[in-house]
Amino acid sequence: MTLTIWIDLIYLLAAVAFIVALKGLSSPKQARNGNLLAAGAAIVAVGATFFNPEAQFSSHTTNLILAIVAMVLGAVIAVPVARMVKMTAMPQLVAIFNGVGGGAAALISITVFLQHSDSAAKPAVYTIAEVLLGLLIGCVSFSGSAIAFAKLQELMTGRPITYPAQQVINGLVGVAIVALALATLLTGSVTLMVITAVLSLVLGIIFVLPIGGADVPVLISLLNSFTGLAVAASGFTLDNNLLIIAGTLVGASGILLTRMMSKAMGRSLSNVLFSAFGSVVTAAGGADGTGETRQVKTGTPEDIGVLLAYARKVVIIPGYGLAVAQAQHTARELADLLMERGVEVFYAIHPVAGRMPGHMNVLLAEANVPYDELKEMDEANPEMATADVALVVGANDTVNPAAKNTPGSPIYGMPIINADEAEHVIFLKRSMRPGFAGIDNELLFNEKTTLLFGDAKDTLAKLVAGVQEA
Amino acid sequence: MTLTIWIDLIYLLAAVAFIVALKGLSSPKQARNGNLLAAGAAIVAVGATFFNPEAQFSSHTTNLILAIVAMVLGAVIAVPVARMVKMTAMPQLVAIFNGVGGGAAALISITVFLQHSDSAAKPAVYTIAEVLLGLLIGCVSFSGSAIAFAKLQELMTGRPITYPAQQVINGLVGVAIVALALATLLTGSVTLMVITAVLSLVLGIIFVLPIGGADVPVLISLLNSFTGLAVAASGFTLDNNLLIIAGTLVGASGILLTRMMSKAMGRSLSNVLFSAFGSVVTAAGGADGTGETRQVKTGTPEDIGVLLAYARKVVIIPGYGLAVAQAQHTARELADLLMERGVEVFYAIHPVAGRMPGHMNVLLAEANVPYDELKEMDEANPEMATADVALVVGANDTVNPAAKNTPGSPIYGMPIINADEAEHVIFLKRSMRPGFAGIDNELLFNEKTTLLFGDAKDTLAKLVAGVQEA
Amino acid sequence: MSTTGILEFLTIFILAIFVGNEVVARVPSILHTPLMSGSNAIHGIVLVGAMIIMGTATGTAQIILGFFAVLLATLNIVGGFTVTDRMLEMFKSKPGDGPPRGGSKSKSADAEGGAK
Amino acid sequence: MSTTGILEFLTIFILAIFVGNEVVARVPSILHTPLMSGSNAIHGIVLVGAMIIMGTATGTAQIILGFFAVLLATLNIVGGFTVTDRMLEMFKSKPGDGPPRGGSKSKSADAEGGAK
Ligand SMILES: NC(=O)c1ccc[n+]([C@@H]2O[C@H](COP(=O)([O-])OP(=O)(O)OC[C@H]3O[C@@H](n4cnc5c(N)ncnc54)[C@H](OP(=O)(O)O)[C@@H]3O)[C@@H](O)[C@H]2O)c1
Ligand SMILES: NC(=O)c1ccc[n+]([C@@H]2O[C@H](COP(=O)([O-])OP(=O)(O)OC[C@H]3O[C@@H](n4cnc5c(N)ncnc54)[C@H](OP(=O)(O)O)[C@@H]3O)[C@@H](O)[C@H]2O)c1
Repeated sequence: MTLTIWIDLIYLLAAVAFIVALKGLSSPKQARNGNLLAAGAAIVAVGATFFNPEAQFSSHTTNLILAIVAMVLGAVIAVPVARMVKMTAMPQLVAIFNGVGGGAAALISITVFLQHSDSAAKPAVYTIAEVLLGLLIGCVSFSGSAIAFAKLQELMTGRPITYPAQQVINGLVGVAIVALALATLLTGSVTLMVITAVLSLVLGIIFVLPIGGADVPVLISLLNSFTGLAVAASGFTLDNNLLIIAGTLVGASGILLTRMMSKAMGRSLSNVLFSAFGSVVTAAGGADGTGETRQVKTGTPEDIGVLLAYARKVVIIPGYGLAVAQAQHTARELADLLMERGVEVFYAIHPVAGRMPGHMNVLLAEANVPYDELKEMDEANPEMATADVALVVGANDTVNPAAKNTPGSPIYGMPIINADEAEHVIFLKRSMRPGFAGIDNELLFNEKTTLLFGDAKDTLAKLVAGVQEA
Repeated sequence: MTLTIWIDLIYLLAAVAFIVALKGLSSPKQARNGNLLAAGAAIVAVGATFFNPEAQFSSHTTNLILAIVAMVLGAVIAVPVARMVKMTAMPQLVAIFNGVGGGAAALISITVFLQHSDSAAKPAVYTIAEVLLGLLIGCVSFSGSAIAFAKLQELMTGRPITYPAQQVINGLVGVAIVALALATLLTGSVTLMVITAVLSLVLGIIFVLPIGGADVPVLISLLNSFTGLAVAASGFTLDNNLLIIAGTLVGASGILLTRMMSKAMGRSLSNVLFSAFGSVVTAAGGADGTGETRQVKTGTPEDIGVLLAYARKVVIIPGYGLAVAQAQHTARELADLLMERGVEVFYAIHPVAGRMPGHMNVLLAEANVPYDELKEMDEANPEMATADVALVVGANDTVNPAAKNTPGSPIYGMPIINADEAEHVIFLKRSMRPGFAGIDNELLFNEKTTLLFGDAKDTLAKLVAGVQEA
Repeated sequence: MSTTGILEFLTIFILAIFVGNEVVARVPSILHTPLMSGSNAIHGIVLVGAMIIMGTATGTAQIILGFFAVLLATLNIVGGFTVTDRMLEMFKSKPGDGPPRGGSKSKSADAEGGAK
Repeated sequence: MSTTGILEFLTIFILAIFVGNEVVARVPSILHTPLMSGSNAIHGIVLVGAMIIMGTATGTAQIILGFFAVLLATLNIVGGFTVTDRMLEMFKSKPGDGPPRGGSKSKSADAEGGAK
């Protein structure tokens, strides 16, 4: 009894630590400490659980050993993967770690369900309802994250997969799940429970299919929030305040975060989830970019180097291509070189440049670019008109004026970085292919614009040389 | 049992409503709705309590009748007082309503204590600890608020009342209370409990005595937070989630609010509470202001009217005197008149002008001054240098350059409105007496400055006439 | 169960601290006073506690204490909400909409008359 | 008591919603991804639940389920915190302090050499 109190107190402290950590994670200065605090709290809470009388480890030595084996195995897999994966692969990594969390919650629900159906005493209705809720959400999160992972890892196409009456079918599956869950609730049948679980897995898949690769990070955030709710449901099932608080925290903050993310892309959450955004692409832009006949202007690294070297103000606009090319260090080198020559240089960061929010900040921070050289879009835009050169490195949609001028365009209404206001625009990209939204960019054909084709890392290195020679 | 669940659900909803209401109260647009929501929730919760099985009203009709009598009596007293009291008397009104709340919490604690000492079963230690905590905090809040009321209502001097070794004595009383509370906890003696209560009342009084009248609003905010904690303690005592949540909300937000208030005055909370701020006054400034021999410049309403009428930009800086004179409507009239003539006019609002935070905003809003004519200090200050006239209406400390120039001064470090940067400064006040901090204002003797003595409402009306004639 | 009960209450208490802190973290100084007054009214919900005490009171002493607890709590809650509403009544986003204030008008008329 | 228990849990749940919402309300977009990743790690605390399930599991089916629950939850919590830390490692307030990146330096030397 006394031990239970102590363990519960430890859980409560861990919950408080999680709140404080989440607060920390929301502020640039405290973010890392916040994460470490949460990790520390998690270790303490997990450690305490070995002594939790509820877990009955003292009388179930085999179970204890198996638990330790599973934990060691998990850690041995997770740490190297998390440490070694490339920065550009972060989103899919988060997806997969999120999915397994949902899976764990679902497995907990299944086990508790089996325990209840084994025992003679009939549990209260709401107990089973909580179990089913955890099962359902956990399964959706698990399979949804798996598909999200496959899309980002390019194990399958990143394009939205659509078929006729898609939303209707998805809706029907949802209704079927609710009906089955109710039937399970009333009958307590294990078979029905398994069918519900399987259908929930299916729902997770078909829910994610129509979402385009570029929107997947928003989706992952939503699934993250789902897993949080599934964990909270597990907490209700197990009468565990720590799981309730931690799960709910993530669930509530995750939904808010998801909305902020889609807002940063100039779209509503329902638009992201249900509009199969990007499916028009195949028809319109064409993935090969060979259909293009209009004239564009290209330049040599030497010409552009001179232009940069004698500019007063250069704005570097990084995008997804910078990440793909891992060109952040070379970009920094170019910027440093220009600054040495007295050129005013800053980076204009669009909130959804790259493939996950904050992607550019992470990359540029990795390259040790000082904070004060980074300007958020709102801060950068008023300065664009006075810039001599806008150097667009592997960005496309985030500088596409169609967002301002073309009401029919799928990105219409999204705020962009006004590269077109600068006196000269330089594009570093490999081809005429469009960006992730799959639409043409009028700015490429603008007379202000000069293109330099090639992998961003190479072309930037050439520009470094060009500036040095200038 | 089922009834209990419903009642508890209603309480939970009320608690949620309180949170939402508090959120609303923190945003200018939602503030009034927030308050109405909280009031509605309170009515529903109180109504539900009549049916709460815990309250046993169904079997105790006399108690029910007496409760209703007390409630009607309370409402009959509270509504007219709250409706009719002058705007300037708001702070003391809040103080008294806060104090009675603390008193109620204390009375609840006493009654529960008596019930426990009547019953045979010995309650858990923490139960009594909760009771004593509620008693202690409630008593401090009650008597402290009473003294705060007396100070603001000028039933006693607003000056800090100090005596040698004051903080030491207060500390000793505090220690004695803790010791007595522990003794009460161990013995369960009613006598000891009563002594603890009385000493707590004494502590509330001596805690407030050294705090000067101008600092009392901050103090009230702190006592408000105390009452919240006392109510939370009552909630623990009665196992009532609604009281716990509502009380804690107020307790936690109140402490934050208190710190923000003292920060707005450029001082730390401990400085406000323990420095007997303003006690130097009697020695330095002198309350009668007759000791002044230096020359000041006074003007006629006609002269100043011309100055105002032909200015390009006039900044009105209202202060406590505007509130005392109830001159907000006349000030608005003058402003409107000047604007009709094409003069640019705005009000520069210092965060602690007046006697409670936001005091000026409330008054000017009452006079229907549009929001966009009000500028907060930070927004107003950069404009002061380009103003032709700074019209200081009943303000003093909040424009006193000593806060910037005189390191020894008690207000040194407080941000002020830089009236001294304007080309002309007009002071409307009744005499050479200082403001609430009780220190001289060098700006009165500045050669830019013209004084117009008299009640602010009268002098403003004269200026209106002066402008019309100009 | 009563010992786990206290932990649940403690949890609620701690969460409420966070909520209370966060919710007012961004209040502009113009609303300091209404917020203080409004939260003052909210803790008037101690009336619910006072009513429970009053209902279960036995013996003269307890009944008198309970009566005053209800009375004081009612003063707090009724007075608190009323005074807060009165303060907030004055914050109108479009001041032009309100009816012109009679007092101020007549007063200004006086002033003008006197001066001209 | 179990019915009042559920109300307590509900209360905790609702309060946690408010806390979760308020706490991230002001997150700058630069931290969206680390925040998502960090909160992903936090829900990995489901490991505690998985351990309890594992400890009380009886019969092969339950033990297998419990084993995988613990395994998956461990992946979530360990991987989540590690990857978040790696992301945040890169946010240094004074980038000049860090040791220069070998990779970038040598690469730039190559580029220079090649061009000149
Ligand atoms: N950040 C987020 O959270 C997030 C989330 C979901 C969706 N999105 C979406 O992602 C898009 C981001 O916009 P963005 O401007 O950053 O990128 P983008 O519009 O996707 O354009 C990226 C460009 O980089 C070029 N590129 C690719 N690899 C390259 C390499 N190795 N070297 C040089 N160039 C390379 C590509 O052209 P080539 O193939 O011709 O080289 C492409 O045009 C937006 O549509 C946004 O809505 C972002
Ligand atoms: N707002 C808050 O929350 C708060 C809280 C606590 C303390 N305080 C303190 O209160 C002070 C507020 O500064 P303040 O500049 O607003 O006021 P102040 O410094 O107190 O000055 C008020 C001035 O108004 C004049 N006055 C009084 N009645 C008048 C009338 N009927 N007509 C014309 N003038 C009249 C007084 O001079 P005469 O007597 O010569 O007329 C006095 O000099 C600060 O020291 C602040 O720290 C404010």
